[in-house]
Amino acid sequence: MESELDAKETSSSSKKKVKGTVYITEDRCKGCSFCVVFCPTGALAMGGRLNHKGYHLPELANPEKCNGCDMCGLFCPDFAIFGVRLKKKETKENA
Amino acid sequence: MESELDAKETSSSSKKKVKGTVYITEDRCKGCSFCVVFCPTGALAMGGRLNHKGYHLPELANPEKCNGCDMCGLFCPDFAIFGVRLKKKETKENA
Amino acid sequence: MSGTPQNPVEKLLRTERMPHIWCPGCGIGTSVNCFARALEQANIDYKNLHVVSGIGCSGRVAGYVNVDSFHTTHGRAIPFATGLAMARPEAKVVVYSGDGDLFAIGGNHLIHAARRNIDMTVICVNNFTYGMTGGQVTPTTPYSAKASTMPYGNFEDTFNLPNLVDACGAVFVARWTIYHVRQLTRSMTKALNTPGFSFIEVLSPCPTLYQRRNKLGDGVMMVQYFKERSTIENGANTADVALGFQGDIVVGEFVERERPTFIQNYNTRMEQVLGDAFVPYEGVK
Amino acid sequence: MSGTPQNPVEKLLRTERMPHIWCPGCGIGTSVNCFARALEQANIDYKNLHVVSGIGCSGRVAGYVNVDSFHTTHGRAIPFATGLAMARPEAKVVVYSGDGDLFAIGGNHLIHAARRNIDMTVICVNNFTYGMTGGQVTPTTPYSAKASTMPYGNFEDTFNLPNLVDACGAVFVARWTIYHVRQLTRSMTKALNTPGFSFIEVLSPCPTLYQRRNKLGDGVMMVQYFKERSTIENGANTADVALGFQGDIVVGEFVERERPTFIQNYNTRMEQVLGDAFVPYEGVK
Amino acid sequence: MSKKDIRICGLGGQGVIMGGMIIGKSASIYEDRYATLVQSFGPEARGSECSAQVMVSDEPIAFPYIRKSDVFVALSQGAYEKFVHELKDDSVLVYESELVALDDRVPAGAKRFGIPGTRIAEEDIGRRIVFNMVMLGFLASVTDIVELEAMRRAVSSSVPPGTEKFNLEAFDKGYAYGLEKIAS
Amino acid sequence: MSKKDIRICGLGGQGVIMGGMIIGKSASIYEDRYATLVQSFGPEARGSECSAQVMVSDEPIAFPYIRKSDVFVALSQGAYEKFVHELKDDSVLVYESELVALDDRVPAGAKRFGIPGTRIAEEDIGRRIVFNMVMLGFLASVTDIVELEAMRRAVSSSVPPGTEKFNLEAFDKGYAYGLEKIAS
Amino acid sequence: MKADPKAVNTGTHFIDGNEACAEGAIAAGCRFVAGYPITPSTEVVEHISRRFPRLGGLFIQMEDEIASSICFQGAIWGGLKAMTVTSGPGLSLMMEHVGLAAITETPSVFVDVQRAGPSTGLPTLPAQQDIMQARWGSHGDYEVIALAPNSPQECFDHAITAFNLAEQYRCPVFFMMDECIGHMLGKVKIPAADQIEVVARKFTSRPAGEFEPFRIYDGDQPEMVRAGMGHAIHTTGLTHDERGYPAMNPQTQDTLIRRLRNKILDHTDEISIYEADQIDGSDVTIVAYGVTARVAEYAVHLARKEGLKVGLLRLTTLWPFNDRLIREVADNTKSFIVAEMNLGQMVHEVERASRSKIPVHLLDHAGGGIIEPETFVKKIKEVVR
Amino acid sequence: MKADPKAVNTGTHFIDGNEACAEGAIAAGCRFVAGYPITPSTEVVEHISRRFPRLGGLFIQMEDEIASSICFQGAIWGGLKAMTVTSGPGLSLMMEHVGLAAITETPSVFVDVQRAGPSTGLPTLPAQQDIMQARWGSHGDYEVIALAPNSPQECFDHAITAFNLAEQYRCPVFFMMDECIGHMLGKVKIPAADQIEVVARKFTSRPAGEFEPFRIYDGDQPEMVRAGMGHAIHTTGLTHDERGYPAMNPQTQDTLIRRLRNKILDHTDEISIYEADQIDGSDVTIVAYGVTARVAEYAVHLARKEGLKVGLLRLTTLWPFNDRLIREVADNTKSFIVAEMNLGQMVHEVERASRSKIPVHLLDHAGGGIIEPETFVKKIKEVVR
Ligand SMILES: Cc1ncc(C[n+]2csc(CCOP(=O)(O)OP(=O)(O)O)c2C)c(N)n1
Ligand SMILES: Cc1ncc(C[n+]2csc(CCOP(=O)(O)OP(=O)(O)O)c2C)c(N)n1
Ligand code: SF4
Ligand code: SF4
Ligand code: SF4
Ligand code: SF4
Ligand code: SF4
Ligand code: SF4
Ligand SMILES: [Mg+2]
Ligand SMILES: [Mg+2]
Repeated sequence: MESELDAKETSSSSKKKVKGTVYITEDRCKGCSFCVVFCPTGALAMGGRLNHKGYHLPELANPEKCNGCDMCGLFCPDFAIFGVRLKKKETKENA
Repeated sequence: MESELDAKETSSSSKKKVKGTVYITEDRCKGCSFCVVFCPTGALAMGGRLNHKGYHLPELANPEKCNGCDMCGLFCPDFAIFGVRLKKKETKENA
Repeated sequence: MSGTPQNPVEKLLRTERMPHIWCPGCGIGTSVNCFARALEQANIDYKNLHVVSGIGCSGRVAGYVNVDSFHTTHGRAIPFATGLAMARPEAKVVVYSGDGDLFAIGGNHLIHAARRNIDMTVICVNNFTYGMTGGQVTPTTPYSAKASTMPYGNFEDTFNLPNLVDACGAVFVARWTIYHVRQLTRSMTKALNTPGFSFIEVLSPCPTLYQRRNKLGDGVMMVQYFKERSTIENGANTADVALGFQGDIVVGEFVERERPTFIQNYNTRMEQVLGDAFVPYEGVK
Repeated sequence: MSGTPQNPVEKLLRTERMPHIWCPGCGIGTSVNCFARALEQANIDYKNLHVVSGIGCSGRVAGYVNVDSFHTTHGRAIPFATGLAMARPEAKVVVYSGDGDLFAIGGNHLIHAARRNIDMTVICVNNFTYGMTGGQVTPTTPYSAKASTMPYGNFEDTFNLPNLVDACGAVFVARWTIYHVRQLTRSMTKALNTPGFSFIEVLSPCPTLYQRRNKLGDGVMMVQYFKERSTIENGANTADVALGFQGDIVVGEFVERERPTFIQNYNTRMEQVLGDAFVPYEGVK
Repeated sequence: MSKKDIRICGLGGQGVIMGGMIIGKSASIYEDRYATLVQSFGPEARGSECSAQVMVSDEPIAFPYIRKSDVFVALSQGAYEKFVHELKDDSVLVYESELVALDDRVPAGAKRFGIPGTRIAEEDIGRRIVFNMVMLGFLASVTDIVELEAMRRAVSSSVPPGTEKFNLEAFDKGYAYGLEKIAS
Repeated sequence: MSKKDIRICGLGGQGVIMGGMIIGKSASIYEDRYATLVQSFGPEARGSECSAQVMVSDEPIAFPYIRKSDVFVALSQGAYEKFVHELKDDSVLVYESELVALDDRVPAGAKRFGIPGTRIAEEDIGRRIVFNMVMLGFLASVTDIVELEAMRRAVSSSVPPGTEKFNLEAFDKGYAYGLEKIAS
Repeated sequence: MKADPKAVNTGTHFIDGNEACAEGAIAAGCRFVAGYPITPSTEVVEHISRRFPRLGGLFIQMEDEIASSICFQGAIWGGLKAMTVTSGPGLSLMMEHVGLAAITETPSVFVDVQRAGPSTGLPTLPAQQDIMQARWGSHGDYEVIALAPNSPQECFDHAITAFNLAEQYRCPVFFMMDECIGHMLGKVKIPAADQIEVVARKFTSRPAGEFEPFRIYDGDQPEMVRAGMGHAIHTTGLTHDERGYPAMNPQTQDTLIRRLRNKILDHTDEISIYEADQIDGSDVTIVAYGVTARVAEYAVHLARKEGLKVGLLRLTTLWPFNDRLIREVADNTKSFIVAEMNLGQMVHEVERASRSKIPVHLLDHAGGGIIEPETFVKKIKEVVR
Repeated sequence: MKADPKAVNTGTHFIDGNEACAEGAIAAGCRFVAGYPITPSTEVVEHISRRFPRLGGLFIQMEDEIASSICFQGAIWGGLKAMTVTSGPGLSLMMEHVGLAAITETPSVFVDVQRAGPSTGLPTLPAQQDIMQARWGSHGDYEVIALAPNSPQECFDHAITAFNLAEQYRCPVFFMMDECIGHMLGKVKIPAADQIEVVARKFTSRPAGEFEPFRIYDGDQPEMVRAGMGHAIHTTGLTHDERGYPAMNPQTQDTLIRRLRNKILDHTDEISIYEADQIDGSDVTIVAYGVTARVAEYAVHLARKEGLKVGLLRLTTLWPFNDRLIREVADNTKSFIVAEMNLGQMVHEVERASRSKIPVHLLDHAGGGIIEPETFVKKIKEVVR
């Protein structure tokens, strides 16, 4: 079963075409991939890079898909990632 | 409200005209009068006699009314009284 | 006198300890009468009947019944009884104690024993107060009633005992008052014959403390109140049977459900997983 | 970097203590995210927010939130929080702890705080096990699941947490899984804004112990199970929301009721009885 | 130094402790002397024997337990049986004359004052509950433990507000009965 | 008296304790000598550093804590950093060559034996989990702590029933790698 | 600081020790009590429950003693002065939280009105059997303060002392009454509020961010703080550093545990309250506390009348045990009789502290009643011979 | 009686102290365990929960330690041999039921695997800080037996001893492991069942009606009985007479409490297990127990290599404390060093019992790790000088 809210979130983003990006605190990440799996737009992917503890890090594999909904931030058990909406035309400096 | 069982007991006894009597262990009685008040036939009354602890004792004031239902025995918190049915024609020796 | 008939409760009593310490008009003894009759009706072999109490006036029951009986610590009758029931699966273990003992300090053990469906019958004498220590408030003291630690009237809400025990899965839940001696006896009989965790709440007068402080008269007056304001509603939804100060009382047998007992669950599961390697649990042999 | 936006959870964290000790894929941290967002939404002044935990992995939450926070003893977060709430009626007191802490050893305090309607929000991270001590059985471990002290699979029945808390009178009762981050956040917000005893059960993965022992995969797999088998049923009868091993899960906001809080009850009653002689209770002044 | 050791004993419900408390209050509050009170009960909540040991003195009292009593107030036969041995030749024995039957264990020199306190309370005041006040008044008249006025003030300040009048009335009845007794 | 003090240290999940246990078992059960094992962990349930102190001796061992190690098995860089100081001039250092980089803190006289154990486990056996068996086999070949046969029996009796084969396979791979190393 | 005049029941009273203890606590500023009824202590909380609604205080009867013994600590960290009250069986249940109070340095008062044990024992009858339990009953190493009053007046006076010591030393303070003292009525003079010295809680004035709740800035104790002051404090029962954060290593343990011990033991002399009477040159000195000290006083009086040279050392402070005092007394008397209503508890300390310079005799009692003065005198004669 | 061959894991093992303790309990006939998980003791019950289903035993994980500590007593009165297992915080919660076991003379084994406290302290790290708690932690007067094993082998051997002593003396027996010993693996030889002496419970053979469960018929202990034998027994935590009925008066109290004490203290010598090594003529004798005794052994070995005359007294039985032994050792050595992983607990007893004949030094440790052998040697040198 899909939960109600979840569905809503996805559709709303697709309607409005909001843009967003994520910030990652790499040393906190433990590579659980919650962010990747539960990103409603599929913007993230687990990357090949490891952090200092040897955990695989997620990366914004499809930046154009990210709507800044912060589901990744809500899901991340390690407070290592979060998403933000970008103001129109804004570009992200530190991907 | 009257409870169901209670009513039944009383009526059954009146139908069959069963006879009964009570036994009292006087030194245990604390004179609470549960037996008197909750005897369904009104056979008992608090008497004038006191036991060694100074408590008033119940007595079988209306022996003819007693049907031996043992409600007094069930109610007595001090295990000081109980009722028994008398076999037909039986008389009670130690009232 | 060999010809003299015997009070059925007599056989159950440690008669050398009579008279007991309970006050005139206290209802605890009345419940014991019902218990004695229920034992007869349920055909319980006294040798295999064990009574466990905590501390309190009601907790003194264990000291007056002439069976293997254990007066434990305040609130801990149930875990003691759990161990005893584990050692003696063929015995009937009865926990006889007060509202404070079972639901204040002992609340956790009660809900867990119910959850585990330990094979025991819990008889809770609810006199709305801590009798033994002089009439303090309990989780069952009705709103506004006075208690020695609630001199201006109780402002806490109460537990609805049947509902709480029901929520934990007890297989049999009943409530009676000591006015309902016959019904109480019948429910006790049923509980004794029901494997698993059964629970009976018995509303009982405490003339010396609860009633005196609340100007509710003597034992008889309380039982009369029980009589007048009780309605029997077998199968009532336990959520609806909460009590108020001198208000209406719903009594009856509220819950009957079937669940394997703790030991049955254990044996079934281990048998399943371990097969022949498992030595079925039988307690003391 | 002044321009970099901040994760809303950051403000709540004792960042100098990061990374935390929780395992990869453990859900406790996820619930803390929701909690941080709920605090924003409920407009809680951090100065008046106090977090109390017992002992356990979940019990470590108190150590990571940058507010007045108290890591107490195993099972006793609620009575500590009760005292704290009494001293600080204007504060919001949150108890954040695990299923074992709150419902095994701490069960009695929980049911009594609910009964008294102490003004606190209890967040129970239910990972079906004792994480901190290595994966023993808890009162929430589903039937047949393995645990270190249930090597052949659990044979005990569980508590239905929402039902138990409901039976004790909690004013707000909800259950979500950590898949339901938005809904959980919303329920937390509601709980924080509801005076009285509110309770939220959060089902959460414990990949290291519960899942490993039961071959249930990693954190993601558990959350995926939560996603697939959950149905939202706000207002569901709590008696119907019991959980089985990897079975269907009913989530939602089950109970909302109005009851005066403990302190309200106290002030009302004393005012009534003592009139002007009563000095209304305000905690620390 | 004037020191009096007083034993009051009877059944629960007779107001034994309250009686002792009023004596103690009289001395320590209204006469600014010293007093102690030690109480004991049986295990029953009700109906068990109940005893108060009161000491009144001009000086602080180290040891509050009675070895021999100067005054013994016996309110039940059981009480009498239990503590008659504490009496000395110069003790005063005060007793409820309808509840206690004396025998030859009372030392010859001891003074004895009996009063049907229960009946007086019931018949003259109409309240069994003031029995202890009757006894106190009686005690005040036949002994000199504390001043009459101190005792009356202690009664007033010890009973529930609104009941001062009939309690004092009972006290005075007992006092009067005592004066008569002494006179006779 | 022949006594060997062995430190094994690595990260949780590398099978450190199990490794130590197999050595201890080999000595105490299959050689009827003596062994002790003391373990320590960080506060985290997972991913923290994990160390085993193993002692093997012909006689009972009073004090099971290592002051200087005869053999140090370093399975992570952190482990190496933490315990390299325990090495003596005649110690043996066994290390996971792809996880640990040595430096000049290793005493000149100490023997060093590196093996890419993780890769061997993954590539040759296809199971990362047998990493510790590879290391044990390697250890067995480059040291003489316990007899080879005792160690192999301890492996068999320590792993879950049904997994003996590939565990021993891994062990033997490590052993063979060690023989090569020594030969070279 | 002085007591609050609105709360102090100034005047002369004839009350029992339990009520006097409650009044003392109120005078000391206690405004929160969490308790659970148990004979013979219940009158303390009963009295509190009558008084508090008029004083802005709150009594809560918790579900058990475990809850009580941590609930009041919650209130203390919320900023209130608070206590819990119990007797033996309840005290046993509180043991885990004595350790919590010790390690979190919570200024906490535990009132124990002692009855005879072990277990349920004799619930209505006296003993002094919880003395060692107060010192050693919780797991781990820690120190406590314990006082034993010996009259209703002292129940009032030293209840205040107990609260004051708790604030000064930030540790569990036991107020060890016994059933005799708790239930004995006596004259109690309650002074005017401005005559009552109360130690106010020393809340830090350091700003948030510059304050660590378990750091010593000056003096021997860290500064206190309460929830809601904006410091985002953290307390834990785990071994912790000066910020209060868990630091799970032997070094932190060593620093913390030794500090917790020394902050009390270094002040044994200041904490120690006792009365010494005619000890110098005595043939025997009685050591006693609580009700037994009253009996001792009487027995000593009887013995002296017979010409015996008997000294009396009454201990009000039981813990920390004053080794120095005992050693000094041992230099000035010929023997000790330690009298206690137990089978020998404090006598172990007297034996240890006196270093066997002189014989130490025990006059014990299994509980359920006082030591009779006659027994006492007999023992004195035996020892003096 | 001999152990049950079906249950004994005869052979040579390399296991930790916790597992060895579990195996010892099983060999001793324990078939019921009620426990609650707590580090570092949990492996004991984990092992039990794996083993019992094959042995007809039952492990129940109770809701807390309070429940565990009385549940197993219920099982014992039902006729089983049983134990409970915990660590410091749990032990604190069990205190009320230690007193119950003492007064009801329940043959009960409490296993405590010690970690560093107070309070939550250092849950995974060792200490020996519960020594005095085991003796004094419950209210009231009572005596206990306590053993401290110092190796996995002793965990096996003395778990059996603990059960045997419980049956012989019908009192609470504490099995005081420490985290080091509990988690240390070592060689454990488990003998054949017929080599293991097990004290069977001495059930009365007296017929119902002629048996009083707390009367001494012969020997020092009343005869045991179990529920279901038809005796209609009664037990209570109240002071009771020989029938087990409450008798609330000082006389009964005196008889009961003194008997409960003496039945143990009169047998101190039999209960006392210790090892004395090269004490006579030594300059200093180390007193140690548990893991510290292992460290001591090593330190003594180092010190002797340097030519120092050092004796070693290892106590396995901690309670009842063997005063006589200490006095005798004091006659044959010049000084004591008591080494323990606490800030000084047993040292009080050594000071007291040695009657200051010779100096008593303390080598303490706040917990969280062992005393380093180097520190030990340094201390020895300091003392010997
Ligand atoms: C640990 C502990 N705490 C408190 C007590 C004191 N105590 C004895 S009985 C009792 C209350 C009993 O109340 P309840 O169970 O309702 O029984 P009742 O006397 O009303 O029948 C209390 C608080 C105790 N004995 N032990
Ligand atoms: C009195 C006491 N008993 C036992 C423990 C050991 N203990 C610590 S945490 C814990 C269980 C925690 O389980 P839960 O509350 O579910 O938290 P989780 O770790 O699963 O988040 C236990 C039993 C303790 N610290 N104190
Ligand atoms: S903010 Fe996070 S969850 Fe949302 S779309 Fe971007 S990457 Fe996905
Ligand atoms: S959810 Fe967090 S911890 Fe997990 S992979 Fe993503 S960033 Fe890393
Ligand atoms: S047996 Fe008792 S209750 Fe029944 S009728 Fe006779 S007197 Fe009444
Ligand atoms: S019910 Fe029993 S105790 Fe009460 S008056 Fe009747 S016989 Fe006496
Ligand atoms: S105090 Fe109340 S409950 Fe106790 S015996 Fe008396 S009436 Fe019954
Ligand atoms: S053990 Fe389980 S609950 Fe604890 S941190 Fe790890 S995953 Fe989370
Ligand atoms: Mg009650
Ligand atoms: Mg959990």
